[in-house]
Amino acid sequence: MTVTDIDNGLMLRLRIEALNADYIHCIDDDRLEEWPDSFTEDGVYRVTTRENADLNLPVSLIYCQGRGMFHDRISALRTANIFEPHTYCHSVSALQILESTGGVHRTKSNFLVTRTMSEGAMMTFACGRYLDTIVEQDGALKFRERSVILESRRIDTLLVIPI
Amino acid sequence: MTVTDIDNGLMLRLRIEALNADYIHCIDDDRLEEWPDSFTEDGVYRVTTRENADLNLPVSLIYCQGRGMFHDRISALRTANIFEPHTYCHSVSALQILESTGGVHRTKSNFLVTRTMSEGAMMTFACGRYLDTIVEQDGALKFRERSVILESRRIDTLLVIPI
Amino acid sequence: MTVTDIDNGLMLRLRIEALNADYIHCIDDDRLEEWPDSFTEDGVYRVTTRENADLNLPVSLIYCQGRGMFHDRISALRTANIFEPHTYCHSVSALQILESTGGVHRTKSNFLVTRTMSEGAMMTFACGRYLDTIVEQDGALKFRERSVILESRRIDTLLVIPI
Amino acid sequence: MDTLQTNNAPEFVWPHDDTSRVPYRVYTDETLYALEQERIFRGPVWNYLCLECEIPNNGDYKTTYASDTPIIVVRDENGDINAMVNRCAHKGSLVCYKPRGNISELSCVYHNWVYNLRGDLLSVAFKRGVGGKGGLTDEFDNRQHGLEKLRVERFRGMVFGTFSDKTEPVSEYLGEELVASIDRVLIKPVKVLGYHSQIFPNNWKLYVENNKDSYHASLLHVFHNTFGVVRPTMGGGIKISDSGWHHLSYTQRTDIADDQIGKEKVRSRQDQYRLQDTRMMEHRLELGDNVTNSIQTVFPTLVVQQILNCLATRQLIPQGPNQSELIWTILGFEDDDEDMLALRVQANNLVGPAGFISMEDGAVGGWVQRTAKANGREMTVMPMGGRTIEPSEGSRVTEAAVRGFWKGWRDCMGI
Amino acid sequence: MDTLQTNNAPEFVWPHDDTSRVPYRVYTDETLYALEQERIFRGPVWNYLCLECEIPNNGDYKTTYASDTPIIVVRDENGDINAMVNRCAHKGSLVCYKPRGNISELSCVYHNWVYNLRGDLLSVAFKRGVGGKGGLTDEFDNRQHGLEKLRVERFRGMVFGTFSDKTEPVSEYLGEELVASIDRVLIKPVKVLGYHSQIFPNNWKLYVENNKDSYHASLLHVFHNTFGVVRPTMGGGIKISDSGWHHLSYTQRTDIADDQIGKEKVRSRQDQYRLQDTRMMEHRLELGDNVTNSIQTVFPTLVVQQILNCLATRQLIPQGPNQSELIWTILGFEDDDEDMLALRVQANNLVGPAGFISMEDGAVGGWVQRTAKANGREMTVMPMGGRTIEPSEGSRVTEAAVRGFWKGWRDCMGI
Amino acid sequence: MDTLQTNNAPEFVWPHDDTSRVPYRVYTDETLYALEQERIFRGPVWNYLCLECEIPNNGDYKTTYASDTPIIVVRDENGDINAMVNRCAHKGSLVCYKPRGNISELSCVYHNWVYNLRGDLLSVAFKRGVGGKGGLTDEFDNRQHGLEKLRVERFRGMVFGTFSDKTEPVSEYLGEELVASIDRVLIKPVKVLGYHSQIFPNNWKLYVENNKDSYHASLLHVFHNTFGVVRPTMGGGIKISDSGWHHLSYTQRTDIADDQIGKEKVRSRQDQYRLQDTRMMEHRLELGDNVTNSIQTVFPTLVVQQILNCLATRQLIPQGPNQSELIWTILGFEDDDEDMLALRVQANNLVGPAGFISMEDGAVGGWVQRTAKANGREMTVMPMGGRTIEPSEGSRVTEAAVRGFWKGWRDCMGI
Ligand code: FES
Ligand code: FES
Ligand code: FES
Ligand SMILES: [Fe+3]
Ligand SMILES: [Fe+3]
Ligand SMILES: [Fe+3]
Repeated sequence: MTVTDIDNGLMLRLRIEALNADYIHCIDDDRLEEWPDSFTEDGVYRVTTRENADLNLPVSLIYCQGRGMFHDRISALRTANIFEPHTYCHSVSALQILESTGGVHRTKSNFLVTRTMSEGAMMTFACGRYLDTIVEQDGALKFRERSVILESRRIDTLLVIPI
Repeated sequence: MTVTDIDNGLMLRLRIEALNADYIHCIDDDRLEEWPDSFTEDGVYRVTTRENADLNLPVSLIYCQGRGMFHDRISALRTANIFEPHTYCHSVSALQILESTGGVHRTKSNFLVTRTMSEGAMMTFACGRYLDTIVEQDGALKFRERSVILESRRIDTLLVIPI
Repeated sequence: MTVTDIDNGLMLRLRIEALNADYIHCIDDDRLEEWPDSFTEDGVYRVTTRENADLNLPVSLIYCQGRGMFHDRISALRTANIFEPHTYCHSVSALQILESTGGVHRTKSNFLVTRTMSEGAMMTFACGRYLDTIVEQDGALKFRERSVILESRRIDTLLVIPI
Repeated sequence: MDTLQTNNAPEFVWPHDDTSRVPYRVYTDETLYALEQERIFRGPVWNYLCLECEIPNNGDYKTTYASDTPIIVVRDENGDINAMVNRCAHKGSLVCYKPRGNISELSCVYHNWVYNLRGDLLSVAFKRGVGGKGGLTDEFDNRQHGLEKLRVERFRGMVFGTFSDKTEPVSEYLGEELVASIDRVLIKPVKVLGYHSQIFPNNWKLYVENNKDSYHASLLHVFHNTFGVVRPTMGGGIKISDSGWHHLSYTQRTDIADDQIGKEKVRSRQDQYRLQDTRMMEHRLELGDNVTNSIQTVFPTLVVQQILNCLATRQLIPQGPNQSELIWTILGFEDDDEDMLALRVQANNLVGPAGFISMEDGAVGGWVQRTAKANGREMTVMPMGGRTIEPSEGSRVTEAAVRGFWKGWRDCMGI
Repeated sequence: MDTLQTNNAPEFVWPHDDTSRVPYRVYTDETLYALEQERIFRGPVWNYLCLECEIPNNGDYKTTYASDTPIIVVRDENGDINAMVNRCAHKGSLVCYKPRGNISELSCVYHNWVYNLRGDLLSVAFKRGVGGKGGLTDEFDNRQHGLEKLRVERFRGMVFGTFSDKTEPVSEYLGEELVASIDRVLIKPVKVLGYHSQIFPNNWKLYVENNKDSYHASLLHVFHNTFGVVRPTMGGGIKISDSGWHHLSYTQRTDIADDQIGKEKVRSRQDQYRLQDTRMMEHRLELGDNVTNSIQTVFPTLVVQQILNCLATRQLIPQGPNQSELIWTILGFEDDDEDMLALRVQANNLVGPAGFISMEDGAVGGWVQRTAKANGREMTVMPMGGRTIEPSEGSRVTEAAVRGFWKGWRDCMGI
Repeated sequence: MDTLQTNNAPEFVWPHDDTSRVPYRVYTDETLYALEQERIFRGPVWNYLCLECEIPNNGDYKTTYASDTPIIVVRDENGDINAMVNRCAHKGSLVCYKPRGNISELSCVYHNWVYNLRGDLLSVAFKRGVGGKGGLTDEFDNRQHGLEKLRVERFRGMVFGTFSDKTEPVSEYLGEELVASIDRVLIKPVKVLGYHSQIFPNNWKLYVENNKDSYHASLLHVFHNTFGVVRPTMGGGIKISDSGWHHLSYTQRTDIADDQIGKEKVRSRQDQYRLQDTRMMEHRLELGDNVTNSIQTVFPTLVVQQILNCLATRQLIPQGPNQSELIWTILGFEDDDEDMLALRVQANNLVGPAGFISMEDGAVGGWVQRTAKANGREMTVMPMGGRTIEPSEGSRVTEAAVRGFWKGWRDCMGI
């Protein structure tokens, strides 16, 4: 591996960290309508638990495949579903690039979501791993798949804002 | 945008992450007398809440403008104010470079502060965003302005150590 | 300091972040048998508290010196010790490179560990600093010493999985 | 007189002549909660424990709870399923501290007392002491020191346990209509497709009422009403067991014309609201009828659910007066093909903690709990469909099943 | 006999012949807390709810609390301000689950019952059922099922609510001196400049005592004493309403000579301590006098504050015996110019959760709560200024106002 | 009749004729916990406070707790060690809010009342008021307003405090055997090598029982049994003070042959299990005998520990019925050389929150607490070694010391 290869690998780290940052702030800033744009047209987003993953159980808490379903998650949140207003604050770290070939990058990172209710109550709402497949698209990076693996199977009250 | 531009942008990420790391450890290590040095002479530091920011309300929890007020915050903490000893442990992540022109960089990142009291009680004390204006000064980066936007309006007991 | 020096320093940041990511995921993924590989053969791992560190007290919660003791920590956890199953989710951030000479790097970063019990109870289990001495070894980075300084002296129930 | 009686009934008298009004105090009172442990969960009820298919092999076990009481369900060497309290008879350690596993005997780590898979004490470590010193005296009789056992019954692949000798067989307990309705849903051998858990910041009874509350479904849930899963104008109705304890509420695709209702504007009917991708609303009629939604509730804390092709059991675990945990076990049939599995994966976006339909039931419970603190003497009112506990054919606009739940609560609590 | 009476007075007798001693138990006892809900916050007191300027337009609402009771304050279509308990009359859901908004009616999401902005029940969803089945019986009378209403009074731009018919009008409740003193501070129309909240790990009464405790101000707070905001040697005094329930403590720039005090060394007087930037200590005399500090307390849980140019209301919300939340509403005058606004932004470094002065009041409450657990029978002592509840002109070195608070507490609690 | 009596004994009668059975209720009951505060920790017991070497210089202080009661231990200007409740006699603020320090007087930040290092009130701020107004009346007598004092005794470098006049001197309290055994461990002046704290999610008595439970050591802890620190076949035994309150359990390297035991298979004996690095199992015989393990328990909440070369005091702090904190103070001798220090650093991998041996005692307590909730009327059984409270030479396979603890508990509680 040449120095340049290393550099490129390291540069890729930075670009993926930037992608994660964009992803997270669009959620935490409540710009949810932009959330689908981090994914490819046919992208997959699922939220499941470590328990289900370990037991190879197929059903997720959230499963979106394709722009339509991403859009529907947000439109339902905006117009159909009832819940107490709250916001997320994401921490993300420990980015690991598992594989990177032909412009397809398989990566893993850890997240921690602190939820704040409108009256001010804060709690650690979720933590776990992002397992991602990221692809190059017109010079930008997009998620072809993001699997959110929650450490705990317990969800406090409900899950409506994507993680 | 050339590869070099990209690289420069990515290099800037790293320099800002280093700046954030220096900022945080000076607080978490209780080297608070060095805290003002992360700012320009006429720098601004304010701590407010997401609620106040959303409602465009001007009053902050902490407002420092210029070295004198930074110094006074620390001298009061050291000699005047009464509170139970405690320390912070910051997590910072999701750095986003919003704009970068002419050596002035507008950035955003997320923080999470865990507070530990001298007897050992730990809690998630605060989380939210850093909204920063960073400038080049003699080859180093300094905060011209750091706005701390707390997710929750609730402060447990009191806020005395800067975030 | 030339631009290249800067770049090299920044590149080092990225390599150390990658090292931290590998370290953390091997723990969080429960691949603990690989944990010793992040250290040099004669590496040192210790977990102590900020209180003990501030008072210069020598005894740690965990003290491993040399591969044998690293191995024993894991074999005991796997076969000897009794505890309720749980997992960690690490956040790591604020990497600071304190010194870097002759391929020996002294660094500091912050961590936050969220513990999840098998029934789903989550808590902030620990937070604090990593104080590391990292060396180059056949083109890779290894910990010659990792000192984990816990902010709180309080450990909930027990500490068995390394931090 | 039991000197350890912690649960002496509080000076609490039901404030109303029927169960159409409920005092808020029942949702927050510590003493009532302690009494519920004794008179409901350790009383004459069947507690849902797990599914047979979760412990398929001899030696397989799973831990669960009957509210505060930790329980082991285990399949013994004869293939029988036994349940016992997960508390060592010696000094009370959890015997099984892992959620599932396969074992040949139950051995407690604290002092190595060993039980068989029926809960009988097999051996006490060092019972003869050391060098003739210490150990047990002759008066000690293993037979008096087994794990506390539950009476177990299997029903349609589900495993139930009770602490009382008086509890009648499950099928009698449920009554004909519930049996028939559960048969309809669990028509074939099932397999587990996933688990979820939801922590409700509210008393368990608020969630149970929500399940029995056929009135709310089309009013709270936009997805129910707007996309025609449960609509007031759709056919169906509710049935209630003779005891009043259990109920089922079902909805059919057949529309019953009713202008007056068509006219009534409610938030939950948003005709202009559309999905871009309707795959998750797809419904394969797999149960031989056109029922879109069939909710079976079994007193005290079980729900057997069919919503379109979303099948599940929901086990509620009360955890103190102010919290409860809901365990969702998402089901499919053993013989599901790939397409059916894919359809269920899609459809399950509707249920669970993030379900477009079910998430809202998570929200309201906590809101009631918050107001319940305000003045425990005031009462809820349940006037829909009168004050009685009657089934209702063709309409779900009644609170009869909720009133039935409160009858069951009073029957058990003796209040 | 109310069978739901949860709040029967505990076997608690005031242990002293006056209120110069208080048993620590009052800060930790669950039963006393429940009784406070009933006899104080839902009793003959005025609860501060919000400011008129926070709901300027018809339809504007804001949610708040009277301790544990959630409340809606709303401006109706006539511009009148009404307050009601934020609990649906049906099954008790929160009616408003967002902190603020603008609405034309109050509609509950759970079953779509709808109320007008006065809290009267307008409609019940599906009240005629479906196809003649279900729905309400004729006995149901909307008028008996409105939201629980509070009696509301506006005073100097503040909105107060009470649950009792007996509470006298606000101005009588406050008494002449408090009215005059509040007039002085709220001299012009105000606007909100910011909100803060502080969670105290202590009983609400400890914070109220702190506010009434004119003795501590110059002893705990270095900024008060060192920079001459509140100094024992400065003029002023305290006034107490005839009821003893309310008080005001004020300080003037005029120094009253007093060698003896000049000599007394206290930690809080650090003459060598200097600020590098004194902008935040600047004081524009905007209220027509030279009063640097004027604290008005209204029983039970309101403070109206002037500290230099920092104006605020502080609303305390008891949240169980061991926690309370303080809501700071930072004020300016509608006609503030840019400079005045800038000055207030600077000055507010002195108050709020991070205020150089006020932060310390946050610290001490938790410390007392921790020691209160130790032995609930022991008592605090308040000997300063004797044992009576008398105003004191020229000196704030008295605990009379705190003793007055305890009189109010005993008046309400009947203890 | 004390009208503030919060702690009136609950209607609780010991359900058994001896202490070989304990009802689970004692681990969860709030009322019993409150009673323990009064009758045990503020009763006729010696509470361990700290070590003399932690406050070596005049003016050095350290804060600690006797369960819920915060305490200051301070060395005064004469070198005497005094202890007082860390609660200001005025309004109850913590007087010392930092864990350690050096002071010449105790001054409370809230209102600047000042006490000497014996706890006597020296001065009240502004006691003459201002300009003759306010301040104290003549009836106020400083001597009646000091800090609450504990009676202090030093023993072998440890500092103990009691609230009762009746508590006999420490050496009598302990009895000859405990004195001798503590002498053996604290044979020379010690120094602190480190502090740890462990939060147990369980009642304090479960951890105390664990310490007295000589039966579990070789059964729960693989490291004890497999590596021959504590093995049933090793010599030693247990001793119990005449009062039954205190005990010591010790193990010697000498093997006592016993085939029967050799044969008994237990999980904790894993002969195939090996360490790659055995440095931490090294044992320097520094106490003049071949004892590998000697655990001294002092009623109610102190352990003095020798495990190989790991010396420590363990102070347990009950924090409500469902939580307790264990403070480990890891010790060495003042005259330790470099090698000895290095050895202790290695050896301490065995103890503390992450100790290969001790971590497991952290796990089991929480498990019992969880099952204790299930049915408070049921009882643990302690049949090993009969039902009496007798020492046992040559065998640790007895629960006599645990039964002795319960005798002590009943003696104090009057139950
Ligand atoms: S507690 Fe189970 S063997 Fe002792
Ligand atoms: S609870 Fe409000 S309408 Fe039913
Ligand atoms: S509380 Fe200590 S001086 Fe007032
Ligand atoms: Fe529902
Ligand atoms: Fe104050
Ligand atoms: Fe042990």
